[in-house]
Amino acid sequence: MYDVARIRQDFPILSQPHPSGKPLVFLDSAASSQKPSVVIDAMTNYYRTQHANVHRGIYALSEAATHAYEAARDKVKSFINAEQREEIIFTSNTTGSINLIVQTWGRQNLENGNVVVLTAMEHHANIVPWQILAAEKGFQIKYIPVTSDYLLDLEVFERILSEGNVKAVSVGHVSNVLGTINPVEHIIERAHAFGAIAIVDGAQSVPHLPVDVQALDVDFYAFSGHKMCGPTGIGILYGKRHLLEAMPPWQGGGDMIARVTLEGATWNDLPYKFEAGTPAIAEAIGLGAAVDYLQGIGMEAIHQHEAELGVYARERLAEVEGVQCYNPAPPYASGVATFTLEGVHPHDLAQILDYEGVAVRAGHHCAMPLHREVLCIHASVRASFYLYSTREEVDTLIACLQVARQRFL
Amino acid sequence: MYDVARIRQDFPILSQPHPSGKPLVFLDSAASSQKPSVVIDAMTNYYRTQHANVHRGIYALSEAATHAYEAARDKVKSFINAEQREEIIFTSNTTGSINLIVQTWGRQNLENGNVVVLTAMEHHANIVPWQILAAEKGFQIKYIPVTSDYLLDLEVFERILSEGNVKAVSVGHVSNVLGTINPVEHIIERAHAFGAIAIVDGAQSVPHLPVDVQALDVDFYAFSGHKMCGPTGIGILYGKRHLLEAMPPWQGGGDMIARVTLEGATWNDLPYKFEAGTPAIAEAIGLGAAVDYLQGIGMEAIHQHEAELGVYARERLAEVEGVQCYNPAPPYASGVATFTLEGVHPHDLAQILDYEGVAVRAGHHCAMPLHREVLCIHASVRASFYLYSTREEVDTLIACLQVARQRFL
Amino acid sequence: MDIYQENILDHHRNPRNWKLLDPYDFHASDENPLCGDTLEITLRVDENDRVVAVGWDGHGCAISQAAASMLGEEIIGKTLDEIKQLDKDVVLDLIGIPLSVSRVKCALLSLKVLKSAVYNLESQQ
Amino acid sequence: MDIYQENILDHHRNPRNWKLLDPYDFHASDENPLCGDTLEITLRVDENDRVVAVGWDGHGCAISQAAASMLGEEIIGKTLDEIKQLDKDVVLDLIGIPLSVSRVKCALLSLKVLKSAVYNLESQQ
Ligand SMILES: Cc1ncc(COP(=O)(O)O)c(C=O)c1O
Ligand SMILES: Cc1ncc(COP(=O)(O)O)c(C=O)c1O
Repeated sequence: MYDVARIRQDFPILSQPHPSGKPLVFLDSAASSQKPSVVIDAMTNYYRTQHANVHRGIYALSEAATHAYEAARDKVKSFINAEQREEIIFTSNTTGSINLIVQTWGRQNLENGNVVVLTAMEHHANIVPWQILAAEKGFQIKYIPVTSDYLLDLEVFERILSEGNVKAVSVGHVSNVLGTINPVEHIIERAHAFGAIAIVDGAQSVPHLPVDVQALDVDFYAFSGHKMCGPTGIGILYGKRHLLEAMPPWQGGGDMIARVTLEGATWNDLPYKFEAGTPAIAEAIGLGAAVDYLQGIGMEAIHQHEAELGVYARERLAEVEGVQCYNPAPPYASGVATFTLEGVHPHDLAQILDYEGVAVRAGHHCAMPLHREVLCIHASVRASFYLYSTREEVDTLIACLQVARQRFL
Repeated sequence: MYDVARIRQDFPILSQPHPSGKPLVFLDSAASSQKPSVVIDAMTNYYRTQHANVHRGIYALSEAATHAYEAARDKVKSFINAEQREEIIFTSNTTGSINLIVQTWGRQNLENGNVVVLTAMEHHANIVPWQILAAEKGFQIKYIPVTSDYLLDLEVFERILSEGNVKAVSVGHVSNVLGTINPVEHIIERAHAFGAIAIVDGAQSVPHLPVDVQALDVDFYAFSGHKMCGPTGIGILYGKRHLLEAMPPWQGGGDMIARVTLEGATWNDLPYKFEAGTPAIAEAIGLGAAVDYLQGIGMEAIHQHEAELGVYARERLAEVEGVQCYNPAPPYASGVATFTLEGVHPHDLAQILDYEGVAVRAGHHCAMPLHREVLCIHASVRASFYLYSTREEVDTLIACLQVARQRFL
Repeated sequence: MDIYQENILDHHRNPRNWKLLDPYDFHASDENPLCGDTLEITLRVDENDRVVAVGWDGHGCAISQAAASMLGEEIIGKTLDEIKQLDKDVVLDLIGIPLSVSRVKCALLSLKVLKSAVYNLESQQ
Repeated sequence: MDIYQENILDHHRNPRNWKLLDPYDFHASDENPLCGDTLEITLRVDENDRVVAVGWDGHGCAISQAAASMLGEEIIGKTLDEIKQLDKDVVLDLIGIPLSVSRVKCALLSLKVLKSAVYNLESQQ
């Protein structure tokens, strides 16, 4: 049995009073999740008893730190079922992971005449890095459109592929606005059939669903620690070994070299080739604790819980006059409800909800093209659920929406 | 009065037992410093009571997080006396800060025929990024040599400048191996006189000395949180506003844009243009606490304390037969003693010292060119001091060295 | 404190001068790209450069729209020079309730557009 | 546990076979660039491909040098095929004391060079 009350006790912030005096109803986990005590304590404990710089320190403290840091890599490897630990690279966040791919694989492999396929529902992190390189290299970006059901238009995708010259397809596994769970397995298979590599932005999937990079046969997979109960300051890039081996390094500095002379340098082995400088040691350790914690509960159970809450929330939202939701139907839906309320601007709505202790996100959620060019709105309100979210919190949200409507109309 | 006993109580790890059962003598702060409770607690407290994603969250928690994050920027600004908060950019570490400069300013401004001046005592973080870009752009790197006194050869620097085409001079403020405090004020002034910009790697200076970027008139200044009592996972880049304004962004993604369409994007204002994605929020807050802590003690007092320990350590080392030190004389010396012991390989020495609870670093300290091409050794042992280091720790080091000598000879 | 006081909501529900002037002497429009709030302002002045009529149009949150409505009323009778002197506190005082950092930008959009208009900065948009 | 047991220090102080052979049948050299340890190995074999003499030279920490000395003694009398089968546990067993991760590389340099020699990988260096 999924015991949400017990899970909530693991998260100190959930029992903190909100400034309004009301209980905190935190419905913005898609932006960044809260942290369980085990994660906070792992980092605190590290700093209090174990901190030293990692790698090549020949003393007990440094070896303990190195061991803990590398153990976190092994945990992440198992969590997403990567084949080898060398395929797990620690970065600063999902954004950093995608920029790494674009600036190394992309800079090495893309040129004028090539096509990179993205989607119209991407987060800016999976659009802007490509646009920056495209401006320099002259390759073309094509976007898979979004249907009126909030799904990717796979027929257009097929047409784009058949038009030729596609070198990479990069898609979000789960949309951070619509909550759409995209058919990435199919997309990867089609990309490969046309000789393109497949990159998946997993920022909204790894925290919420079981992910198996080998089963997906994905080439690169990017995600963030802070959205999956882990700390800020750390991201992850999974890459297939043969691709990572062939790529030039991105950042230069300590730890990523084998040898440096005044004339030039040679590179260290994977994964270190891509980890220049002192890494986010405490953050990796916190992330490892987060992985253990999530695995203890079970990703399938978490997904189930959130999907149910999503269904319930959208049902209840439909009862509120003037609400329009922007989410697909199951099985493509996840634990996200995104909506507008007629006559009340999303920013005002978020502010009024906050007075009641309800934290939701309002704005374009770093997906301006989706809002302006697909949904034809400037902003929306998003309530996003996580393993600690409850039906009662959905009820509070709905009650507060009714109050807000009254006040504004 | 500088009360080192009281300061030591602020650092939980210093009262932890070492695996050997002996007290921990931590002499590797140049690699990464230990953390006072105030820093650890600031982050723990943040995660337990205040965490949410920053920027544009219209609810109390997100605003509190944003406020705390931005307050850290203000603290760093005052700490190094920057003129404007927009000039302080948070990165992942010193390495990230230097790569940022190279990949934005460098990529935009350097071409075949140009010269970038580095020094033979640089850390790999201030060599390899330049070499990577030089291989692509064809500009030339020239190195200021190191004299037999372990100082920069300023005559050769002047000759390099007068040979022309110098576009940038990038030097370490304090060498992480030699401890040499370089005359960066003079170097910056000369660089400017020849129309070059001046970049300083402050990884080993900001934690240990008062630094005033306006007085230095430096164009870019890079340093790391983890070496200055702050957390891992955060670095700082100071840049003069007019230079930062003229630079293209580095990483693309959320927060760094003003507007994104499917066709292209425009950039956010400083400093956000250079902070793509969810930032290292907890880490910035920890860094802010570290700045407060260091300022409470006083950077001049810290520098004095360390310099005295350095002098004492080198005096005592001179008593040990077979020891050779690689450090300059005062006033160029800082709280670092780097040496070799004849007949005992640095790695073996570090290991034996560890059995006695003494943590020192052995190796090339990410400065292979300095070791191989200047000092003509493969590795050295480095004892580095910080605000919590004591004379008794120096005495323990010396006693252990004597033991090690006996065992090996 | 709740910023949706009755006066804010009133200006939001019944915005004053919410119609662009035609003809006009001064004009500007701008957008806060991050939140999508838009604002367009037109002014008519007399022979002493004193504002005799204001008309505006826009879309956005209650704060940005109420601020535009209040500011529009406030500047009628002021000279262009006086408008150039206005600083953000004027708007914040009109709102009357402390705003959080993330909402201050909403409130100040109208002042930004107004200044663009009187400085004739139209072409920069 | 202290890895500088008497046998390690003895091999370090008095390395066995610490002289390159000339002529030799097999040869390789390598370096651990991170720590600067270097090692060069020469072998002579009989008509059955059995090692009859080992000679090596190198510089580095006590672990890497003692490991080379011990491994050199160990392989005399072994066939090339047997040497190809050796895995890292052979060296770690010779050392006899658990090594920390950062020192395992030191210990294994000699095995790496030995394998390069018998596989004739010289040209890859
Ligand atoms: C002089 C110098 N520069 C740069 C660095 C790199 O710092 P980080 O590893 O934090 O990026 C260091 C730290 O080792 C250093 O001592
Ligand atoms: C789908 C998606 N991609 C990328 C990101 C960027 O993640 P980060 O800000 O951690 O780099 C996010 C988070 O906002 C996201 O939801």
